Parts: sequence; structure tokens; C-alpha cells
Amino acid sequence: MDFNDTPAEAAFRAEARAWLEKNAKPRSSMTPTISGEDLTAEVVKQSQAWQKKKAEAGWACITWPKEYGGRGATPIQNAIWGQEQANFETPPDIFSIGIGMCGPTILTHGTPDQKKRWIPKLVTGEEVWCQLFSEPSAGSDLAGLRTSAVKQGNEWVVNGQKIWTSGAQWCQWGILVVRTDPTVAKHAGLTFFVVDMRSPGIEIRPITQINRGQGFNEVFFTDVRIPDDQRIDAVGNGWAVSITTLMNERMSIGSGMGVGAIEDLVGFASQLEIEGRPALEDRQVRERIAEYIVKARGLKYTSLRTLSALSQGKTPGPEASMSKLVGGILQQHAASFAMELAGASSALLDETAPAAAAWQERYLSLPGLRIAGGTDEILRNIIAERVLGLPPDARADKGLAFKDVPTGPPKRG
Amino acid sequence: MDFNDTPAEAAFRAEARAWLEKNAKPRSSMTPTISGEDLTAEVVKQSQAWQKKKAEAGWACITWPKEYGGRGATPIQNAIWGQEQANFETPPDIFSIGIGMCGPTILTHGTPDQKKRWIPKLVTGEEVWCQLFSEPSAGSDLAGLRTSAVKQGNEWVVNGQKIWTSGAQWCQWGILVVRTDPTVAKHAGLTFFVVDMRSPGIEIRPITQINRGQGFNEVFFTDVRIPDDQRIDAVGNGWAVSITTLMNERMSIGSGMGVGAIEDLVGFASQLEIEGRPALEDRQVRERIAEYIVKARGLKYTSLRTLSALSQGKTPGPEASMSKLVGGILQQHAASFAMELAGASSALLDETAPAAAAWQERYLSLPGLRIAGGTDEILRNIIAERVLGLPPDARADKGLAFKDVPTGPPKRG
Amino acid sequence: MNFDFSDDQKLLQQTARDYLAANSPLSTCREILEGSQPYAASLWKGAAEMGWQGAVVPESFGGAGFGYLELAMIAYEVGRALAPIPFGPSVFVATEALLRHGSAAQQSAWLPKLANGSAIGTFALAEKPGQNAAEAIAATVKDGKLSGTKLPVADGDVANVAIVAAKEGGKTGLYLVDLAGAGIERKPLESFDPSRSQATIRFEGARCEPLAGADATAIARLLDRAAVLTAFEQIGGADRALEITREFIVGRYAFGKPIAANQAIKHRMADLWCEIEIARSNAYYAAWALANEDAELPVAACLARIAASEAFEKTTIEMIEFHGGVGYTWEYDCHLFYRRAKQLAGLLGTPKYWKNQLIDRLRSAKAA
Amino acid sequence: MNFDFSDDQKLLQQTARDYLAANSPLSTCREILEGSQPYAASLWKGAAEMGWQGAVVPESFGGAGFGYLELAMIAYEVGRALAPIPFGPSVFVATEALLRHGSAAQQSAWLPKLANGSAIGTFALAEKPGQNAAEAIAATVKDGKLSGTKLPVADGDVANVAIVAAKEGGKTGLYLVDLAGAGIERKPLESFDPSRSQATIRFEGARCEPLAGADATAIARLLDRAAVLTAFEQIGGADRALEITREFIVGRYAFGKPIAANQAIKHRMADLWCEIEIARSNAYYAAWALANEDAELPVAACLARIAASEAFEKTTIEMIEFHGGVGYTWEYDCHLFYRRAKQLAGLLGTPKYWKNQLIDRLRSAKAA
Repeated sequence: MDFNDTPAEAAFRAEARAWLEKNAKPRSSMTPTISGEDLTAEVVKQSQAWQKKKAEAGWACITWPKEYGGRGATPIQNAIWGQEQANFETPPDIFSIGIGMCGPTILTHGTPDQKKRWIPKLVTGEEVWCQLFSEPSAGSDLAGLRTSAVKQGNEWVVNGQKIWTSGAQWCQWGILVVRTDPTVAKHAGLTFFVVDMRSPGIEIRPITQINRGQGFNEVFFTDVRIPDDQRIDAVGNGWAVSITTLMNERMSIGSGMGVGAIEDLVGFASQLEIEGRPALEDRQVRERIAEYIVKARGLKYTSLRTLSALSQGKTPGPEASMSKLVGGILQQHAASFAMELAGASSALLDETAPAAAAWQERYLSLPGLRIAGGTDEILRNIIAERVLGLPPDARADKGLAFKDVPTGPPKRG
Repeated sequence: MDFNDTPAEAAFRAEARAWLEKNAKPRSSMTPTISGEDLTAEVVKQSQAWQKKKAEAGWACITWPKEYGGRGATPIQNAIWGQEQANFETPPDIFSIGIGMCGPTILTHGTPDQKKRWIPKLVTGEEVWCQLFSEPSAGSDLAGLRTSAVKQGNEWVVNGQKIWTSGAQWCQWGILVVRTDPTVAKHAGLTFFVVDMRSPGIEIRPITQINRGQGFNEVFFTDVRIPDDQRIDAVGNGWAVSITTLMNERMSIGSGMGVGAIEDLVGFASQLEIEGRPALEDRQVRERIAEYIVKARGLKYTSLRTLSALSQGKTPGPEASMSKLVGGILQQHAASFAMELAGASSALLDETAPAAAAWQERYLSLPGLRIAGGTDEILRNIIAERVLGLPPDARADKGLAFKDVPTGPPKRG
Repeated sequence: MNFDFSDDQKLLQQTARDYLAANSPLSTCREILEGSQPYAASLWKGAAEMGWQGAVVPESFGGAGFGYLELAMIAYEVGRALAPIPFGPSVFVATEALLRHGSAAQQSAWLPKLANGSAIGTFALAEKPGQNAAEAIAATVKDGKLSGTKLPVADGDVANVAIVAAKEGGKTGLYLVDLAGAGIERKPLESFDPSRSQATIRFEGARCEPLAGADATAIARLLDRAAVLTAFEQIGGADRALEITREFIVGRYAFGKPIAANQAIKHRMADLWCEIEIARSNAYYAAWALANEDAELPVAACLARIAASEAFEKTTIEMIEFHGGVGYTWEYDCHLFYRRAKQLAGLLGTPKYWKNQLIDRLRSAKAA
Repeated sequence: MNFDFSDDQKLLQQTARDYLAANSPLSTCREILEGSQPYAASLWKGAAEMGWQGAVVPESFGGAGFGYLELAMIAYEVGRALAPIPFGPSVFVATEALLRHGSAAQQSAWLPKLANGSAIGTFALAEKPGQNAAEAIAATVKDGKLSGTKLPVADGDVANVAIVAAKEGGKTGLYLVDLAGAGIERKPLESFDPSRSQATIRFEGARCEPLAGADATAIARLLDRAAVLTAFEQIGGADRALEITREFIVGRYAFGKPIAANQAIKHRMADLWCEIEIARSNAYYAAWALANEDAELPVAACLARIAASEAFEKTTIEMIEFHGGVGYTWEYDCHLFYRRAKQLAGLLGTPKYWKNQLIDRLRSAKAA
């Protein structure tokens, strides 16, 4: 057990830091945001430029194969890069979905031609990607999706609606899972595609979140045509491909939970008073913050354990689900508690109480993080079933053809 | 809204108090116990004597009809009696099951002959009753019970095993639910009986609890014969009769949760020190105790609301489930917290730390209270389904004949 | 012994509910939340016509002369509707302060206007982020002139009259300030719950009048009374949030069945119901103590306030989670409840204050 | 960077597990719990033969000369087995105190016996119910004689040597006491977890020797070290409790399916798993700090201790609940875990102490 870098790791870290020092400014502070914050064309351009710069120097997509523009490096090296990059000001990351979810899916399930066609431009940031999975009536029950694709000649014609698509406006490509056969059981009738987001028949409408952000969109498909060579894996195999994406999504959201901010509560509480005494002298405040920090540190060290497992060649387990589950609830509770400490000022979202306002912003963001990429309830099911080997829930849709699955309350009269 | 007694209530209270003052000693302290503590023949005799004395003066079974030995009084009067009696030393109550559960069931479902036969001697304490419902493989899923009764002439022959029967050794009668038809759905094949506990073929074995108490028993039935006139309600109607018993059981356990003891934490904490300062100056201690008291008082006032509803002729709702659910968890947490306050002495179950030891006894009793009469999980289902009208769980045994319901893991190989 | 509201009180409640259903659907709250108006002026006027602002104001001052139990029922309905009006600060605090501590002249000057809704009152205690102690107040009064800054003041941007906590000669007291006077600068602040407005008020030698007998203890008692009524407002909000959530999860299907059929959701709904019932029972007890001027009020107010604040917040957190993605959209109403729960918990001292007070008060009750 | 135990360490762990599976099934814990023996003497002897008591004692004193990571693995397995032996007090505290603060003579006198199991050590800090401050100790030393009463002392009935906290000239220190000496009266106390014994020890002018440099700070550091190792013991117990529970709920059928198929149970099992993983990760970090004498140890010890205490207790509470009725019987093993969780949480300062310390230590780490 060793927390410190090996000599090789230290050398890699030094190399990374040197490059970053030459190409970016040190970061002053950091606040977690829900993925898909408002973007402007200007921000997108900056983000692409930064990605291109990294790609040219070999710092983009560190673990991906060199032949597609990656560095072919190890997960530990990737983690070291992440730690170092976090110390610098970088433009908002618009590639988290492309690099975190779309790329790994295509690298796992795509043909060599598909990889050559899409991965390099993803690495250089030239093309931005989005994900088209959820539907208004298929959230937790993703496999219950209804958007359909029907084959016509060498093309597929897509109709339906997707939702919760981050950054759809800025994207060249999207990964899309649709129903190609409603007469078989729900998981069996799905197929996975890459769709050109500028195709005719695609309409994008932004969704406003409760924190007033507009990172997400609804995407409507009306007779959108997709060439068959943009199909990933076999017809009817879309569920298996989607699982690859989802596993990567949870790892990506879970690791970005920003639980480091929890320790800021110590500083926050030392600025406030409770009935005339420093808040941090209040034993309840101390104990509560200690409880939060124990969890936050536990998640941090868990991610290091995961990294060690990865570097030993083990497959990442359900730790990502735990990180998102525990981290989401933890941060929401911590934000609520910080607001309580702010007293009457918890009612302000205002520069008069900037530290408190940061926690309030979190309190408004966290409910979204607890839902995106799998609700708490889905994550608990995953842990219960995949880690603890507990039996699956009784399923009302088991063995039914998709078209026969109940979708709403029985009609009256 | 009036917390105070009406003149009539005040008069009733004065009458009750006067009788109690003449017939019992004032109580010094009170500790909650799990129903079915160890009893000796001596204690049983004392308890019967006290019951007889009350019955002769009209203070036993206050709400039951006069014709069967009750007082025909109102629920409010019953509550007033309970409040007053709680101020006096009385022998351990061995009639809580008979009066709390068996009596109401017979009064609701029995024939006039059955009521005349059993109720008066129950009121006077001459005959003690027990309940024979749960089985080793039928706890939460009570309707999955397997003890069978087969009709032979004018008698039923019972074989099987019951468990968790409090005080079986001391009882004359038991209420018993058994399977009379395994070929129909599980709820439909049950029938309800009264059984003479001295019948040949009944064997009683005590169970030791984790707190070393031996209040509960296993009861084995081998060709036990029950005359058909001891059947309550129709053949196959046992489930409906059992529900009456269970509703009364939860009310009885819920109302006996002893959450009043929670406020003792204030006194307990003022006797202890934390790092050289009185524990009650510690804000975390204060806030935690305050949270417990809020819940305990909330339960207390809820029972008063229930009483008001009863006195307006409304049926008791699921408040009893709430009282048992919230009260059980609350007391277990409070006991755990009290032990933490005791520091290293929490490891002692000893007279050197008597106040701490009382909380430790509770910590050992409470897990049983959270299970007896319906686990937390069953109670939450009841509240979700009956109060909030949420849909039932998906049922694996739905529509199956009882004999076809799975009862264990699939056999391998 | 009868631990329930009377039929007359329930009738009044039903009338309030009907009125708000017609005049303050959730879209009214949303209009204020999204728009530039600080509160729903026509609703405020309508409420006054129903007699709500003057519920416990004597008829001689133009009030309705109801009792506190009636006002509790109205508070509950205001809470259910998330009514975007300055009700609590004006009715539960400012009006109460005048009723308890106002001179005849002060009462004649302001109670009729507060009762008929032509004036809005507020209460200005806090001065900075944190949990301010009454003893630590920096605002001062000298020669009838008030100086200092209050932050935040609920409805401070629209109130006509403020009850301000300040020190004079080192002693804390309450002062009546006509906000139309000179030496007063107000600035609206961005609110966490924009359906309810917040402001900062800077007093620079503003004219003020002391309220008689309003010392630190009297302030605590005033907070107690307001806390009981606010608890009803909070429970109203929690009930409504739970009902909306219930309806959603029963109608929303996933995996071929309503999501409400999942124990993960059912059981947490049951827990929320228990939380709210615990809060309701504590609030009933506190309302009884308030209406009867019972010595139990200081303890009962703590119980009611703590339980109601926590029940409302927990319900709104689960409300969003159980709605899933749509619960996190601006378009759905979940966030209106999520915001209001926090706004109401921050008024009048957070649960931390009340928990600490509860232990103090229980000890002194036992010692007495 | 490698945040895992080595293959050698895991092999040692497996050996320990195999040994305990053969020599300390849960029935061994139950025998001590139900019987009159204070601990499992043959198991204690066997453990010594495996080198466990002397894991970190240098070979020159007859120890195995392993490192702290190895001892952590052994502690974990001792915890999994609920081994009814005086392991923690003797190995994590008394032996450590001698290693850190013993003179050459003291070490030669006691370390070989502690390492080979022929002597049992213990630690006597607490004097009365409550959370005792090191500063508030009443036991005193004068002219090499110790007087005062310690309550409770884990294994105080069977220990041969005690490390006792006492004051001399107003300063707190640690003293080595041979419990076979004069002026010592011991009385076994009824234990909440009778598989581990407790006693009170009264010293009346008992001979004692100071441990060098063992001031209040040194005592805190000693507790830190013991806390890390105890965290592994607690996590071992939690893991085992979860495994047993898992097996039970998968095999137990109700409503025609395993009770483990109910979300109400599944989801809480998932939450327990998360709690334990959080504890495990914190314990790994603390073990690294312990093994490397890292400056992070004081913080890491708090993290490990808090998380492990809470994870073990929560797991055992749910263990009984998920077992239903049988979980509440003496016959089933749930209560062995339920008791041990509380016993271990009460040793070495309860979570309250550690939470408070964590904040102090984080602040001073940041200030440094």
C-alpha cells in the first residue's frame, strides 16, 4: 500500500504539470456544476481550442489507443493527469459526454472503420458529441423507450422524441438508441446508432432546469434518415451497447461529484456566528461537518482503491454507482446544512452572502445530479443486484412483447 | 380544540383516581418492557387477582358491553382510566393479548353463544388467553402459514407449529388461525379457531430472546382436536378475522411503546460529563435529544388526536402502525445515543451505571418491538397502501393455489 | 378533551381552500416567481376582504375578531397554496407585535391598515449571515432615531411598517418604524425563493417609536407565536407537496407498473407521511397552547416549529427525486415547494435555534 | 500509487481467516458469551502461536516483526470471527504503549510475554460513566504508588499488566502496573457483550512505573493508533454481519419470493454496503498513515474510527430487523454482532470524541 507516486508516476506527473504550467493559468477556486450548464458559442470555441491543444501535445484521451489519437496510457496516469489539470483554469468541458461516454462505447462496440471515422475528430475536439437515450416516458426504465427506427433500403427512418440531451445545439454527432422491433421483449428490440445532429427532421428545444440552467434539451425526430453504416453493433443488440455507455456515464458523473467542496464547510462555519459565538465552536456543527467529511473522504479514497484495481487490470466495479449515490445525497444534505447555518440569509441568492450563495446554488443543482445518469433508486438496485447478488425486482413487464407492456393507469369506464 | 377534561370527563377521572387510591399504591418509576416478559406462577396469580378486583368494581375492559362484564364506556373514558392507572403500581399485565386482541376479535366475529362463553371470564381474569398466528415460515407473510386443520366429524384435527406465542404456559385459551384448504389461493384457505391450550397434543417450548427474556414460545400441535363450535366465523374466512386481531395488536403495541421515557434523556444527560463539561451543555447532545423529544411528543399528541377521532365515532386509522413504526426506531436510536453518552461504560450492563444500564436494556429490547406485531417494512406497506392509496407490491404468489407458492430457493442440479 | 378543530373552524378552512383554489393556483406563485412583481397584489387584497390579515385583530380595529385556531387554519391554507403574499411577516409578526406591545395610538394608527391589507408589516431582526442572537444586535436607537442595517428583511421592499429589533442604552427592544419616513434606504435582494421577496434596509437616523415592554424575552415570545402559525403554513406546504407527488407516482409507469408500486418509493412515502403527521400533531398542540395562552406555549412552539420545518424540507427533497427528470425542470412545480420550504425554515430562527431553546425550556419547566 | 494490500498481506489474511474458521467459529464466541470463562484461552494461545499478539513486536523481543498493515489484516479477521479474546486492549494498546514509551527494562520485562500470549495487557483510562477527558482523571500517583478506581477496564479481570492513566503532580501520564502486585482489587462487571469481559480495578497504593514521555498528547496518539486497528476489527465484524444477513434474506421466502427481492430490503442492504465501503476506504488510508508514520495519522484515525463504528452498528441493527423474529432469538447469532458493535464503539472514545477531534485536527493541519 503506497499513497505516493512511484518514480515513473512522479516523472509523468512532472511532465504533465510542466505542460500545464506552460499552457494554462493556475486555478483559484472550484465549484461543482451539474453537467450541461449554459454554453455560448464563444465558450464552445474556447473549449474546442483547449481540446485541440491537448490533443496535439498528447494529453487528450490519455487511455485511448494511439492509433485513434489517444496516448495509450494507464488509468493511473489518466488519474494523475486529472489531478494536475484540476489545479488549472480550463474552459468548461463540453467533451465529457463525447469522451466519457460516446468514445468508449464506439471503441468497445464499433467496427474499425467506425472508430477511424469518429474517434480521432472526437479526440481533437473538432466534433462534439451528445447522447440521445432518455425519453419522456422512459427514464429509469430506459429500455422502455418508444422512439422507432424502420429500415428503408440502406437507411433507417427515425421518429420519436428524446429528452435530457446535454448540449445538443453544439453537437455534430449523437449516439442514439431506438426501438427497431416492438413485437419482442423490450430489451431485445433495441438498436444503437450514431446520428448526424444536423440531419433534416431533427428539432432541438432547450429545457430550463430549476437552477435556471439550460444545459438539457428535448430532441424531436421526424422522418430522420440514418445510413445503415452508422449502426453500432447488430440490429437488436442496442441494449448491450447502451449498458457500456451507462456504465461509463455513472463513472463520469460519480467522479465529478465535487465532494472535495465538503471540506470547505469548515471554513464556511468559521466565518459565521451562532448566537454570538463562532459556529465552529458549536459541537453540533462540528459533529455534523465531521460526519460529512468522513463520507467525502471515504469516497475519495474509494476512487483511489478503484484506480488501484484498474491498474491491476480489474474491471471497474459498481464503485461509480456508490460514488454518485452517496456523493449526491451527501452534498444535498451538506448544502442544506450550510443554508441552515446561514440563518435568515439562507433565503438570499445574493452577493451579500457569497459563501452562503455558493451552497444555495449547490442545493439547487444537487437534485439534478441525484437523477441524471440513474436515480438513487436505480443505483441502489444496481448495487444490490450486481454487488450483493440479491435477486431482481419482480417485473410486471417480464416476458411481455414491448407493445403489450402497460404504460399508464387502466382506463376507466 | 380542548386539552382539558369536560366536567363529565373530570368527574370520571376523579372517580377512577379515587378507586385507584383506595386499591393500589402510587407508582415511583416506569420502564417499558417488551410484551411477554418472564412470568412466574406467583405473578400470574397477582395479575389475575388485580384483574378480578377491577372487574368487580367495573374498571376492567371499560369499553366492552356491560352484558359481557364491561363498563360500556367511551374510548375517551378508557384513555382517562389508562392515564390514571399508569400512576399506580400494578402487577405485570398478563391480559394485554386477551383483552387487547382476543376479546375484540371474538366480540366482532363470534356468535352470541361464543361471546357469552368466553368474554366474561376474560374480563374477570379467570381465564388467560394467547395468540397462535405466526409460524417459522410465516412471519411477515402470515397468510403463508402451513399449520393445517382437517375436519373429522364434528371436530377439526390440527397439526403443525406456531411460534412467538407469548405466555402460552399460563393460558387457558388461544386464538388460532390454520389452513383448512391448500388448494385455493393462500388468503382463501384459512379458518379461525379458539383452542383449549390444555388439549392433548399441544407441546409448549419457551424461546430465549436476545435480552434473555423467555416471554415467547413455540407451540407444537400433534393431532390436536378442536370442536367445531370453537370455530370463529365461517370456514375459509380466517384471514378477515385475523385482520381484526392484527389491527388491535398494532394498536396495543403501538400505544405501549413507552416513548415517554425519551424525555428522561434530559435528566440522564445532565448526570454525565463530556470531556469535563456537563453533557447537556453540548449542543449536539441538546439538539439530538430535542429531535427525539419532538418525535416522542408528536406520537403522544397523535394518540390524543386518534382518541378524539374515536370519540367522534370514527374508525381508528393506521395511526397505530405509525406509532409502532416511528416509536420503535426512535427508541432504538435514543437508546444507542444514550449508550454513546455513557462512553466506555456503555459496555456495562451493570449496577455501577444504573441509568445507563436501563438504556442498554432498552437497546436489547427494541429490536424485538420493531419486529413483533409487524416489522417496520410491513407497517410502511400498510401506511403506503391504506393511507396513501399506493398500489400493492407485485406479488409472486398472486393467483396461485397455496400449495404451488414457492417457499424456498430453486433446487439445484 | 377534544384534540381536533371544530366544525366551524373546518368550514372556515374549506372556504379558505376554495378561495385559494380559485384565486391562487400554483400558477399564481409561478407568476410572482418569474415576473417582476414582488407579490400578488390582487390576492393580497382578496385575502384582506376575506378577513385573513385581520383574523385576530379586534373588530374595533376593523379586524375579523377570529381566534388563533382560525388563523392557524388560514395559515395552513396559505401554505398549501404557496400563496405569494407577505402574509407571515405582516400577520404573524408585525400585527402580533402591535397587538401585544403597541400603545393605543400605535394600534389605532396601524392595526386598521394592517387588517384591511392597505398596509404591509414586516419584522427586521437579522443583520448578517449566521444565527443572530438578540443580544448581538448592532442597530441602535438614540433620541428616537434608529440607525443600522437589517439583512435580510422578508418583504422589506414592499412593507409599509417595520417592527425593528435594536438596542437603546445597551438594552434590546422593538421599535415601530414607518417605512415611508426619512433616513431609510431599501434594496431588494435576490431571493432563493423569488415568489417571496427579500430586501436589506439601511436606517440612518430614521424616526422610530418603542413598543412597550418589548424586551428580549418578549421578542422570544413573539417568535414563539409566529412559529406556531408558520408551522401550519409549512405543514400546508408539505401536505400539498406529498399529494402532488402521490398523484405523479401513481400515474407514472416504468417497468410496466406505476412507479408507486416500488417499495423504494412506497416506504419513503410512508416515512414522509409519518413525518408530516408528527408535525401536525405537534402543531395542533401548539395551536391549543397559543389559543389558550397556556404556559406550555414556549415548549409547544419549539416542538411545532422543529417538526414542521423538517417535514416540509424532507418532503420537497423527495418530491423532486420521485418525479425524476421532470422534477428538476423549471416547468414542473416541484421547485416552488423546494424553495418555499427553505425560505420558511430560514425565517424566525432555523431549527438549530429552536432545538436549543427546547432543551432550555424543558429544563426550566421541570425546575419550575 | 497503489492503494491496496499486497499479495503477501492478503495471503497472511487468508491464513488468519482459515485459522479462525477452524478454531473460532461463532460457536466459540457463544461459548464465552454463555459460559463462565472470561475468554477463549486456547484460541488466545493459538493466536500467539500464529504470531498475532506479537505481530509488530520486534523479533528481538520474540515478536513476529510484521508491519502494521499485517496487523490490520489480522485485526480485520479477529473482528470477522468475533473472536472472544482480549486482543485489542492487549495488542493495540498495552503492547503499543510499551513499544512507544517503555524503557528497555520495561520492554524486556513485558514485551516477550505479551508477544507470546503468556501475559495479557490492558489499558485503564475511564473512571466513571460519561466521556472522560484525559485532563479530568482522578487517579493519582505519588512516590511510585498509584491510587484510584478505573471503571470500566476491558479485560481488567484477566489482564496481567495494565497501562493506567493517572496524574502525578497535576500532570497526566501513563503508568505501567503489574496487576499481580499488592494494593489492587479487581471486580468483574456484567458486560453488555459478555463475550468480552469488563472489570473495575481499584488501586490503593499499587506499585507503578511511569512510561517515558507518555503525556496527554502521547495518550491521544496512542488512542489514534489503536483506533485504526480497531476500525479494521469493526469492519471485519460488519462485513461478516452483512454476509450472514445476505445469505439469510436470499434463502428466506415470503409472499412466494425471497425476502431479498423486496426493494425495502435490497436498497437498505445497498446502503449498508456503501457505509462499509466508505469505512473500508477510510481505514485503508489510516492504515497507510499508521504504517508510514505519516503526519496524516491523527486525521486519518478519526476518519477510520468514526466510519467503522457507525457502519458496524448500523449493519447489526439491520441484521436483526432483516432476520425478523428469529433475529431476536438468543439462538441466532445476530445478537453476538449487535453486542460486539456497541462494545467496540465504546472502547477508546465514542464517535462523539473522534468527530470533535477531527475538526480540531483538520483546523490545525490547515493552519500548519
